[in-house]
Amino acid sequence: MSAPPLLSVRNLVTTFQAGGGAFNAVKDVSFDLAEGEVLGIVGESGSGKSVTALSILQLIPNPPGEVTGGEILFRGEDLVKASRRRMRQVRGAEIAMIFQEPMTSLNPVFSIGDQIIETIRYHERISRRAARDRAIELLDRVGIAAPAQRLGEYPHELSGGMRQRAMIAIALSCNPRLLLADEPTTALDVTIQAQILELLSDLREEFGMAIVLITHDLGVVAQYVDRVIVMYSGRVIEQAPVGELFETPKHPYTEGLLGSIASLDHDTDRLAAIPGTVPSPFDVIPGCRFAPRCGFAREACDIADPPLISAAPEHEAACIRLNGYDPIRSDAA
Amino acid sequence: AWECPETGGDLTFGQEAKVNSLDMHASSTISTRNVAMHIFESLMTRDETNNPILELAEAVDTSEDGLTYTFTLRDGITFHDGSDMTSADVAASFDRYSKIGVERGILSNVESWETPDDLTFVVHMSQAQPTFLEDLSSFSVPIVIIPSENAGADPLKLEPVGTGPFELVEFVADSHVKLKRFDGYKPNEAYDERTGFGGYKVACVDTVTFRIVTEPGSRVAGLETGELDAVEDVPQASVERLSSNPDIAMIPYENFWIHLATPNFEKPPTDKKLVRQAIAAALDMEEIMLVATDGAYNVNFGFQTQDRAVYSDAGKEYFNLADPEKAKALLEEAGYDGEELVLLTNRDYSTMYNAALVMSEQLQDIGMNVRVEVQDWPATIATRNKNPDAWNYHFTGWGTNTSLGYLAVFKFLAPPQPIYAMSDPEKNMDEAFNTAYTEMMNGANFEVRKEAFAEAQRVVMEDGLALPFGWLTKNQAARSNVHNFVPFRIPRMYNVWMGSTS
Amino acid sequence: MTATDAARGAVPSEPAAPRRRRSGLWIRLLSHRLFVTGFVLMALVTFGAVFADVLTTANPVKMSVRTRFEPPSFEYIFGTDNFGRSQWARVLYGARLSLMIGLGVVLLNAVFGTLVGALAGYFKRLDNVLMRIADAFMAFPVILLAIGITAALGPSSMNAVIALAAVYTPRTARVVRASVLVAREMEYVQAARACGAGDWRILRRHVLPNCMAPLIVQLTFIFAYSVLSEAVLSFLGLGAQPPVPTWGNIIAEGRTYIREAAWITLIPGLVLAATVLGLNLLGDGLRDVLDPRLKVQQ
Amino acid sequence: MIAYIIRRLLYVIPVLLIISLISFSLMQLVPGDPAIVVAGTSASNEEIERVREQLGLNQPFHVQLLTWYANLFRGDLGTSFLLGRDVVEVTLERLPVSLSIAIYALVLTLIFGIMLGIIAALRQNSWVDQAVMTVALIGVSLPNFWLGLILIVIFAVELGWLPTAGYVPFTEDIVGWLRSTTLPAVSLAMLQMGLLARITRSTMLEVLRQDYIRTARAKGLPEHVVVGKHALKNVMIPVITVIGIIFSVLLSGSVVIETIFSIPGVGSLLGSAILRRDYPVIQGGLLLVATMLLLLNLVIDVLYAYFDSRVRYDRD
Amino acid sequence: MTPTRPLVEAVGLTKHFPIRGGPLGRQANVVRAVDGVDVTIGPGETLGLVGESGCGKTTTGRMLVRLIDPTDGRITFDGQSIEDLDAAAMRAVRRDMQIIFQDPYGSLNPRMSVQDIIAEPLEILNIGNASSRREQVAELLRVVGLAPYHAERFPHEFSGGQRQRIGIARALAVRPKLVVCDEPVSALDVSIQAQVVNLLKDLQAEFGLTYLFISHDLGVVRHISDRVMVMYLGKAVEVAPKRELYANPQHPYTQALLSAIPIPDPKRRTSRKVIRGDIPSPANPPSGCRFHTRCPHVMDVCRELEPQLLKGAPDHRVACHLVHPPSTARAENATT
Ligand SMILES: Nc1ncnc2c1ncn2[C@@H]1O[C@H](COP(=O)(O)OP(=O)(O)OP(=O)(O)O)[C@@H](O)[C@H]1O
Ligand SMILES: Nc1ncnc2c1ncn2[C@@H]1O[C@H](COP(=O)(O)OP(=O)(O)OP(=O)(O)O)[C@@H](O)[C@H]1O
Ligand SMILES: [Mg+2]
Ligand SMILES: [Mg+2]
Repeated sequence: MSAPPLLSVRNLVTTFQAGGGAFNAVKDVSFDLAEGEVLGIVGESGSGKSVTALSILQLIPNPPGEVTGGEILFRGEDLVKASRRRMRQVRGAEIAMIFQEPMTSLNPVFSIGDQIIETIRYHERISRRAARDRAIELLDRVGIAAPAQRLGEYPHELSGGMRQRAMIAIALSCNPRLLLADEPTTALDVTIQAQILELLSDLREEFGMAIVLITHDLGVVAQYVDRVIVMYSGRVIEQAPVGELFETPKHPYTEGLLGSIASLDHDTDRLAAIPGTVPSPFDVIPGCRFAPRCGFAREACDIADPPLISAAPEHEAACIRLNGYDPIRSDAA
Repeated sequence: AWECPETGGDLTFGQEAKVNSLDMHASSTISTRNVAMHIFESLMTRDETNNPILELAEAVDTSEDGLTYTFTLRDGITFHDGSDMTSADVAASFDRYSKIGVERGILSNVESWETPDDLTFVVHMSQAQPTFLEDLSSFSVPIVIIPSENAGADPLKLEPVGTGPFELVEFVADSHVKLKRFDGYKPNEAYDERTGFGGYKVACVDTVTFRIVTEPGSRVAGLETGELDAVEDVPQASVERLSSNPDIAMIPYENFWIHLATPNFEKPPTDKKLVRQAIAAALDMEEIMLVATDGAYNVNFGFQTQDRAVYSDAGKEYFNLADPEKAKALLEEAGYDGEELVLLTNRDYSTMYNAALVMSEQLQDIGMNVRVEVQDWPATIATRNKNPDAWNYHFTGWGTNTSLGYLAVFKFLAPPQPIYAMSDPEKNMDEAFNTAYTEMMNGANFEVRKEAFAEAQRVVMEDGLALPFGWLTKNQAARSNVHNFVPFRIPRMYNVWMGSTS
Repeated sequence: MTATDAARGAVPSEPAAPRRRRSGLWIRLLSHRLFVTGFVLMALVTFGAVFADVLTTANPVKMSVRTRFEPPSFEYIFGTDNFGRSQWARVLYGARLSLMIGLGVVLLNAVFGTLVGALAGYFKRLDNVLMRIADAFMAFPVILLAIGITAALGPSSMNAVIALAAVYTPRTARVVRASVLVAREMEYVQAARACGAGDWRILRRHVLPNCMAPLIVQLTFIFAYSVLSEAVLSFLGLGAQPPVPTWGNIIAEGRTYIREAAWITLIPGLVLAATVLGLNLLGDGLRDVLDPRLKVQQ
Repeated sequence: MIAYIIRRLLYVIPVLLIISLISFSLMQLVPGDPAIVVAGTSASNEEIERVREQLGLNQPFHVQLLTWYANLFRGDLGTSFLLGRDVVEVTLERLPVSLSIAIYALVLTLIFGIMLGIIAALRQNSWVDQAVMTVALIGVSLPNFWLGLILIVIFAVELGWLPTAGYVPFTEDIVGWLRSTTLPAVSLAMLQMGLLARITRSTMLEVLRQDYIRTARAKGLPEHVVVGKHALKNVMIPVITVIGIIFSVLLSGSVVIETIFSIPGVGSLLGSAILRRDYPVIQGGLLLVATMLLLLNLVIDVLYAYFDSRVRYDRD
Repeated sequence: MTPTRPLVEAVGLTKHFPIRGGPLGRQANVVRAVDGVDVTIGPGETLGLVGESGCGKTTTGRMLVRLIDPTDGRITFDGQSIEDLDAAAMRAVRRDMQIIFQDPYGSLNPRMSVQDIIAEPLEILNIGNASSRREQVAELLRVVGLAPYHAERFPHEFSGGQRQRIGIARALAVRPKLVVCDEPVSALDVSIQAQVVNLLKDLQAEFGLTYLFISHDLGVVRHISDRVMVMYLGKAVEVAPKRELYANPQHPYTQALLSAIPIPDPKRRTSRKVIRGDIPSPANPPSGCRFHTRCPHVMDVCRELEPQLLKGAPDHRVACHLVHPPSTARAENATT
């Protein structure tokens, strides 16, 4: 890519203090994001997806958490080093975020109008009237009917889909360049999920912002994302353009994930399940953290955690198989 | 006549007990009397040495046969509401008292009264009552004179309108009672000076506030900080400190009451005379009184003080023996077998409470099985009167009935007092005491009656009809700019003045 | 094992050392600093109460005119009172009674609070009636009702226990009811019901055990409040009857001498405060460990 | 909302009935006899009997109860045996005193409790937090009657800053009122202050963990807005609900505190009524206080429902 | 389908939950959670039940095993009518019907050991003695892919997937014929979901189980079911064998549902037909066809007349006026 990336995360490490010890919820995570690009982050629960997103906005609750290493370059500026004041300017205005639970992410005691208007008014010195008009416009844009009335309503008076729309309206209120969407549809029904994802997709085209879309639904990834990062136990284990990832996954975990999906349009007798469970962040695993569950694991896997290795242009994976160590493919097993 | 050296000022008095009502006819509590006796007056009252004197009456004439008393009222007396006092008011007051008055027993021999004219009030007796005037002048619950319009009031609901030197400004129950000088007051010109509740009374201060401060510590502290100008019931423990304070004058009132316990004649083991005697023999009164009062006491013997004419030391040989050996011997003789002895006391009067605890201790030392039962004062009275199975000794104090008459002290032991009326009123009657008591009340002359008093006292002591511990000193105190605050049975605020300097 | 067994997977290869649930709880409790502080305080007070007769040879009710108002010293650790009694002995024996009364209230609360709470929470029919009665009891200010009941029954330590139990039981019942309402709706209850488990079994096996944590926390605080309230009742003369010492009546008796012999009032007050503090700390610790989501209860 | 209020009101009725039943029957168990108190200690048995008849104390239980209810509906709670005055009148006369002190204590509790709780929560685990929480814990553990005695000695007697006892109505003299009520209010408030500080702190910490706080931060709001607006309002809602309880406890404490400070409030009225077997005052006073608190809680519930849009009106 | 007698047959299942309201807390309205649904499952068959949140899937499942008493409708289990059985009689039937829950955390009592949890149904139904139960639990653990030593542990020591296996073992303990699986994998990660789904399939084969499989994941439902029933707002809108349903959805709602699911294949990015609007509240369901507020093909008749679930293709029933125009519907109805 010729243009400098909008966001460039370099070797991010985020550490939590918990249960008397420290662990890295996110370790050595690096990725780039171009203007207008949609990046998907997939991975199992606890793999560090949310922590990555929150680290970008410097919203890791401290204590117990802290970004302990790496850089987060947003338009060339390292957000890790940015002052609190600067971060407040960035948040909401340049990078916005929406969350999984629309019910709990909106403050129950303020009307949604309040919550949109305050964002606008904090970032832009405009009158309350103007902010209100903008809020109505935004609600209309995210597909809320009768926006002027809805402005005065409280979150509990809205359905789940409406709430998520309101959250999106808040996120869009200052025209951010980057939207971090942390599982924005997991709590919603399929039909509503489709509405929201379509809306995001439309808005991206309209506003030209980049999106980081966190999900564990590979279907969503396949449909809405340009490039994918697969995380496992705090690490990026594979990243590739979406087509390539689904076509030729390089990491056994990614393969396993793809195999786990029950298809909608053809019958399978058995799903290719990955055995075992995700390790707890406290488990000490000397080598590759996926090795205990991996059907291809070799002794070498237990010695060192493999780094990301380039498999193709823009496609890298953290598996020693890529070093030609043991070119066994899943179909050969 | 007497004149106020200085007039004006607002005096605040820290009073121990709560005032529930100012109805002087219907309330017998000391706290009511403390306040109400500034507002009301009666036909007769007592002087400084407790002799009957005339108050609202100018003269009283007793007929030969003792069946007719004719009172001549003082002229020109007005009530706080401005109306004149006439014999009609007196008759109305007597009417009310005879219906609801606490001590209306003193009128039991009265047949009728009449008001021949405005200033004459005549009482007709059905039977001679030698102590009638003494009774009438009692300030225990006196027949105070109220305007006839108020005489229909229900008990405790009397309008506080009287003829006294102070009139009511404000009464906030449990907080304070505020009085101010009654400008229409007419002092009794027959006297030059205040004496007892009567005499020449003048209100020197503008207002008097009786502030209820039940915590003894707070009363003392209030006096020290000057919030209070005078207080009653200073704990002995604080006396020493207060005495060294030049701004404060301690005013001890000695022999305020006699501290004692009365036995239950029905419940074992106190149904046995020998046991009662054993108990009397065991007790060390010095110790009891010291702990009970922290030192505010006199262990003098007798149901009257030495300065009184009826004083006698008959029965002294049974008092304050502190002889455990003798006590044990008596117990043995009585066949005492570990029956529980219940001391019924209360916390409202800490001296009674303390005395019971010490007594229990001393009795345990002679091997008795003692339990202290603490209730509040009204409940102890109820228990004493209603529940003969629940107690053996009831702790109380007798004001030695200065107000009713010196001899009357033994009224508490005589029928129809409830302690005798429990299961069988007659059963526990002590013959010897009864004979002496009858003689004492009806004896032809003072000498006879005095003799009878001594005999009664001896019987009480010998038979253990009551268990006196000693005499209590009530500590009052005042800031030193309060003058002429002389202790009496209750605090008097007339003829008291506040100096601008101390 | 068949071929499918391998695919069933998820069989950890070796059994880890069987962990005991209880020991884990104790480890967590003992690493809770405030809990340990509370534990130590309570251990001291309890020790004093249990071994009162060992710790002092003095008789707490024995008077001695010669030793009135001795200030604290080697001979009289906590001084003596106006009766010349050893305050050290009185405070120790007072601890015995205070803790016993607190314990009595806690036991009654545990039994009746659980009973009423469980019935109300589990059987919707009873809920309304029981909770309205509880509301009525709770509408009265605590001390006023307790005074009313002790005054009605007559002052004694036994009646203080009954009065305080009556005052606090509705509060405990509410706590139990709240957790029963939650536990009742859990899916494991549905699972048991799906097997035909009766109400009694569900209550005993599934609902009540899962209400224990809030109940234990609540009871610890009830213990603290009972000790405090008992002191108030004794202070007013409605608790244990003298000469039996309780902290409340020691303070009440000593207050006349607060300026001349402050130790009489001061020391039992401090011991009382330390006990309540200890219980509060225990309650906090238990709550943090057993049931972190519980809020501070009244 | 209206339906909700009406329903809450209707709930109150059975509770009131039970309250009145409790207040009435409680005092029927009392040993001792008010007639004796009224008749005076030296009265004879016949006199006591006469008084008893006068007061209706010789009637069987159910007759007394029914009479009491009948009078209750006429707003007549009877006449105090000892004060000779209407119970409603004396209670209402005393109520402002107790209420003024309880409100003063409540204000102290709210201001300091909430402030300390918030400070501690914002400085979680720092020395400030530990200091505040230690003070709060100690406050929670101090017996109020003991504290009252100690405060009198320190502030009234030794330092002489404040009066030892008594009460000045605030209608007469605000400064005097403040001086006379500060020590009682502090003695009363200490425990509740500690409690509230703890509640506020834990609620605040809880709220700060909520997703919507993260949202507020993600919107770029400055910390003072996040805490002062978004968190605070959510913290205040549960705090409002405990006001009723706090108030009840404060009133409850007034029995002892008013006795110690010689304050003519409801607490000392009821306290001495119980000690003197003044049945009508005990029954009426308890009933009035409980009813008042019940209604207060009702108002708080309604306010709560009003403030907290999350409350579902259709649920109990 | 096969002419054999169905294992369970429910007709006109209805559940109305009262909503209390008004000042007196009287019943103000009802939530029509399930409103006249027929369910038939043959022995050894798996019926998939899909639909959006709140459409009544759980309620239907629970009514089938009488965890909830239906407001109306008849349930025949294994030839026996069970809707009126009392608790004692029901207990005998309970052996044959079990349920697996969605929440792997809430469905296991945290205070009971795995041994006690799995043995509980045996204990309640008085099967075996303590030692035989111990053996059975060990065997069950093995069957669900856990080890016998796990019996001594407590639920909190297990991961979500493992807990779900424990829940399955408990359901299997009494060797039931019918198992209602209420979203057994929804709370699990994809990789774990596959494990559990495979396990359920294996167990079905091994023990000849009959499943009612509730899910909102149409992929999983397709994978495990023989037939699928789609519910919308308390009504069944379409029932068909799975191939038929996925290949040829007839009801606009089924179509929308299928179209809304993102296909996990980046090469097949389609611009999808997204239906608009929110799901109405089951307390005030729309008149006529309940889907008419969101239906892209809505006709006037849809607003007034409620469509019946009628047979189209063999075994394919649809409740839609488009498929069965009202005029013909009556006639067809007569013939079915
Ligand atoms: N506030 C926190 N305190 C302690 N640990 C935390 C905290 N937040 C996250 N973690 C830990 O960091 C790890 C990564 O969590 P993260 O929330 O990023 O997972 P995720 O991939 O978003 O999972 P999910 O799909 O469940 O949202 C987890 O092990 C989690 O327990
Ligand atoms: N106990 C109950 N009381 C009142 N309403 C209930 C109750 N249980 C369920 N409902 C309502 O009935 C409707 C159907 O609920 P049900 O749980 O069966 O839906 P579901 O299809 O299982 O949804 P989900 O996918 O969210 O699990 C919902 O609107 C729900 O709110
Ligand atoms: Mg996440
Ligand atoms: Mg469900």
